[in-house]
Amino acid sequence: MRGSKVATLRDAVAELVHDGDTVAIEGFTHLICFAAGHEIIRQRKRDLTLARMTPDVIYDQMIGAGVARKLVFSWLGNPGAGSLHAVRRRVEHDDPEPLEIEEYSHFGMVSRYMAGASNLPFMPIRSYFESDIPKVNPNIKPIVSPYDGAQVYAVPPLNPDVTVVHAQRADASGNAQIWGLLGCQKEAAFAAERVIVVCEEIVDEQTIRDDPNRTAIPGLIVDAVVEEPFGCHPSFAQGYYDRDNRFYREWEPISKDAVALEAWLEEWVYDLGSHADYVEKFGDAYWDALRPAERLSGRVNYGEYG
Amino acid sequence: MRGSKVATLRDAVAELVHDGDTVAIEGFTHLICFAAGHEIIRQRKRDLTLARMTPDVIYDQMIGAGVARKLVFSWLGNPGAGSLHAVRRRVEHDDPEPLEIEEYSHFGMVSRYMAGASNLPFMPIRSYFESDIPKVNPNIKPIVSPYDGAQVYAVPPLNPDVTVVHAQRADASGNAQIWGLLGCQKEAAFAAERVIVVCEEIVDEQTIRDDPNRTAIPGLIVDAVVEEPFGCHPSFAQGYYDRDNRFYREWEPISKDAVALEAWLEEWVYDLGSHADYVEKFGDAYWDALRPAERLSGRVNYGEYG
Amino acid sequence: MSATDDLGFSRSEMMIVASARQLAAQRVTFVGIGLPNIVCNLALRTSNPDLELVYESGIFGSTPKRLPLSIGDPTLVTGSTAVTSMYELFAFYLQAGLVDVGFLGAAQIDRFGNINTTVIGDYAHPKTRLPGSGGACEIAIHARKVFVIMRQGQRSFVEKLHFRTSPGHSGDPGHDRARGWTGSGPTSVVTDLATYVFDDATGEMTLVTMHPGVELDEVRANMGWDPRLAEDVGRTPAPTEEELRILREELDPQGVSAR
Amino acid sequence: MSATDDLGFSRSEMMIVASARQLAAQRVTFVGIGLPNIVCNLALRTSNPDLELVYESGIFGSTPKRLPLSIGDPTLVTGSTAVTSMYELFAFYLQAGLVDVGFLGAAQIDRFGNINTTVIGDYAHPKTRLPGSGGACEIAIHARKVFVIMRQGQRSFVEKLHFRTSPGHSGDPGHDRARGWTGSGPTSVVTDLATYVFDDATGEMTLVTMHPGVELDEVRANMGWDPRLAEDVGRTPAPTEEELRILREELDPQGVSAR
Repeated sequence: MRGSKVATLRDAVAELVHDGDTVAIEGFTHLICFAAGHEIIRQRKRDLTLARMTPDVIYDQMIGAGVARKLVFSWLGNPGAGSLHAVRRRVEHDDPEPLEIEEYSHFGMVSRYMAGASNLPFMPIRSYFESDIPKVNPNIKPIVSPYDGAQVYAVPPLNPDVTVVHAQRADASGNAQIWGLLGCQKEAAFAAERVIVVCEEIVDEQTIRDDPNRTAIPGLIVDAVVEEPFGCHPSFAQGYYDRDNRFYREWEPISKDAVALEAWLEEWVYDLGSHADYVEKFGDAYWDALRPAERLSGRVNYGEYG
Repeated sequence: MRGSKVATLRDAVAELVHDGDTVAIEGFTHLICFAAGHEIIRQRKRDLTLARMTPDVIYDQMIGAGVARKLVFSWLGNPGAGSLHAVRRRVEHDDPEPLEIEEYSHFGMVSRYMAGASNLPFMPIRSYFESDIPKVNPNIKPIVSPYDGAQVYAVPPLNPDVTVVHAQRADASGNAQIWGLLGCQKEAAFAAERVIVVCEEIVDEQTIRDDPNRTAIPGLIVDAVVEEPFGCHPSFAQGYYDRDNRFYREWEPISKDAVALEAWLEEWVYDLGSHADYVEKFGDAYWDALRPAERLSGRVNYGEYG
Repeated sequence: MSATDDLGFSRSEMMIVASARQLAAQRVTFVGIGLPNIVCNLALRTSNPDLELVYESGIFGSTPKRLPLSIGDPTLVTGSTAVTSMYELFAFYLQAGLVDVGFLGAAQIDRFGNINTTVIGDYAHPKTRLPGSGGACEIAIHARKVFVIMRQGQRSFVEKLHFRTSPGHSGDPGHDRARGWTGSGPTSVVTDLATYVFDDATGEMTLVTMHPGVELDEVRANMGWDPRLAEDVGRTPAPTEEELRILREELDPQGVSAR
Repeated sequence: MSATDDLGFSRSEMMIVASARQLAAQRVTFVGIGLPNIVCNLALRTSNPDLELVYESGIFGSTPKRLPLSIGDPTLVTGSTAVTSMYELFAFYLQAGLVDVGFLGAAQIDRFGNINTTVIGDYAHPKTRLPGSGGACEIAIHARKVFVIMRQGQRSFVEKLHFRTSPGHSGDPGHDRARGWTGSGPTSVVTDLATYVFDDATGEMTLVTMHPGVELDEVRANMGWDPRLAEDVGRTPAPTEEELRILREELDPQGVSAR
């Protein structure tokens, strides 16, 4: 594990993401790795099962591009901006082809990752009572407490073949540090067979060791580490760049129009060789406008012992 | 919640710890709040059920002082130094009186706190297979997965009446920040009916806000905040003072001898009015010797937005 | 936007203001996406400065410098008092009963406050695929009080839901009490026309006040059943100048909410 | 300490050295309290510099400046690569099968590697109350390999345990495979007299090597059953000067381990 796992996104996706895999690119509004989604589109992966609590624009793009046969999720929308029309075309009109869906609540999805990360056969959850959700998802099963006899529900473990986690920084062996919104990144990573860590910056090991409590993902479970600045755009990386709300709003009309969506994919994914090209295409001024002023955390004293 | 919850340890224990309560003073070797244990002894609380993964010297002192009728635990010893003889006298010889015990493994105890914190009727756990532990603890029950039919075990929620958490720092409304070993402090606090946060330093709210990801316990669940420097001794507070290994070793002969133990309690607890007296009695030189050199963490940029 | 109509405020503004006032006596509020986000930030500046907002993204003690478009906005994180993982948010806070008020919106609601945010039409072949539950099903079950905020009409206030995403009252209060949930189910509904509470004896939605300029026939014309009426149906107090100023100038300069 | 006997090293030192050598080919090791702590730190400095230590207190990538007396020593935290909560340690790492080697000590062990660390005598009225499981029961079930390190004698190597804290082999390998645990059960036992492995066909503890100066009659005299013998029982290679120097000077200057 002491060896370097640094790779290009192209190589990491080519080697670790296979047609037919279950793939989770997680991140609750924060740290959604669009760069990995675009690379998966660019490499024309197929028949993927995509898992995310909130599919967001990233999965609208991927599903619009035809990489997926199934979607596992808990909230389907473009937060504050609209809907995910590429996904809806497939669900509502089988256009251009059907999309299988498996639907939970937020807590159900997070609990599935928890069970997966913990190697538990199920997680109990107090939800779904008198809801129709279990009627359309037989994977949500009633279970009775051996103590008070109360009936709760169980959800099964979710173990992606590959989880992509975006972090602000990581070292070459994959120790990744995250601050700001935590989502279910850690649980999704531990639940996965293979883990790709994409980060804004690859830092030296000492930077990680200077604050071990900040480490969310240990190199132990990481297969590849990729440095991809602005890799979350239009999502954000706390302290590095803002959420591009305009992009999210502008996605609404593009998403509504299959032709416009295909044109967007051509221009911003297929015609580009890498995320670096995408960053260059927007131009420095664009990124400068998204960069926040500095607001540093405090420091804490770990102490030098012995 | 915006109001101050700052209190003296005497008042916090007097108001929040009642005879017969289930009390958890948690902390895995790190941040064990001996000051709270001593105050409970000093106030001669009785018939407590004490819960801790590792009872440690703190519960040997409390049980030796007669505050408890029952112990819930997973590892009974004086780490690296010996045994907990006051506890053993009661378990092995009912001397001076019987002590009821309820025993789990480490994972079982942590899972009980998790269930308690999560308001779940039980937590599933892959443990206890072919072990005699469930035979002597009927609260550990087999449960079958509704998916693969695998039999695992369930443990019930543990919801202390009071949990005492020691933190390096907290603000007046109880937002507490911890670094170094995390143990199951957070789970034990969320599982409790009432929470006492004891800290090395009460800091202004801005210090907390400068690093929200560092906050382990939100003021929302905290009833009292107490500033008690060196409140963990002979346990330690990362960055503030070292573990007093000599004290742990010297406890072995004291613990073995009921008379010596009573004399120790007289001198170090009953004859003192507060933990401040205890700190003064050791003297500055003693604490200086335990204080580590400074080793500061790095800073991270949260960014100034909007 | 219709903020220029003769009343001097739009019905959406009335809806937001009326909802914000209901937070006056509340403490810990779970903030989801959209309107509740604006409502809670208005309440913080008017009816309840001590309101504790728990964002569904896992943020506590936030003092946002701008009105966040999404609940995951970075401005909510910087300077907040705590950030938590999604598992802990849903397990330690919501499921554990620490949330006093949860907000729900709905595409469809029935007279007992059951809510559909999943599909219009058949689930397998929906006419309209909606977002689904998100955290709504958990909020409905665990938040001690549930405030519903939504526009009302024949298509949204329905006799029969196409899908029950989040449970409300059953119509049998005895059954409801026996469920033993942390939450007591839907407490109030605020729409662009009126405000409602749920009757203790029957669990049925009950008209309490109508907004300025709204009469009973319009309310009736915009729901799929004949509404139960409070003994004396009152009038929702119009938004104050201050409420409108804060809403328009500080919280929603684009007038998104006022449409 | 008996490090001054004619062999130039004590049997405890031999036990620690022999155990450390077994870590040569291993990767992720779960470090508990006591001897394993010394064994793993010796292995890091001799047989396996790339060994990854996961401390039972929840610390990763630790590079301690001094030998920690307890696994919760602050010197292990400062400069480590990660710290985790106890729940995540046991759920995400151990239960999830990320740990290659776990160490167990024992007050009693039987011929199939079942272990007692709970009581001597009757559970309800024990002659000696021992620490109990701690993480041992989970280590026994989930660590891919389990290395046992303990002194042997008539009271510790017994035909029948007084209490089974941590499960070993059942004596029926078919049953053991069917259990479907992450771990494959006890792999080796290293004592102050000898080293053992567990026979694949029977799951029974099998004598592999005897330490310098130890003969078979002494081994037999210090266990409660007649031991199964490997085809050719060998001799444990004596500690090297370097192994002893590191152990005595760097890891255990007080000679705690050598008693």
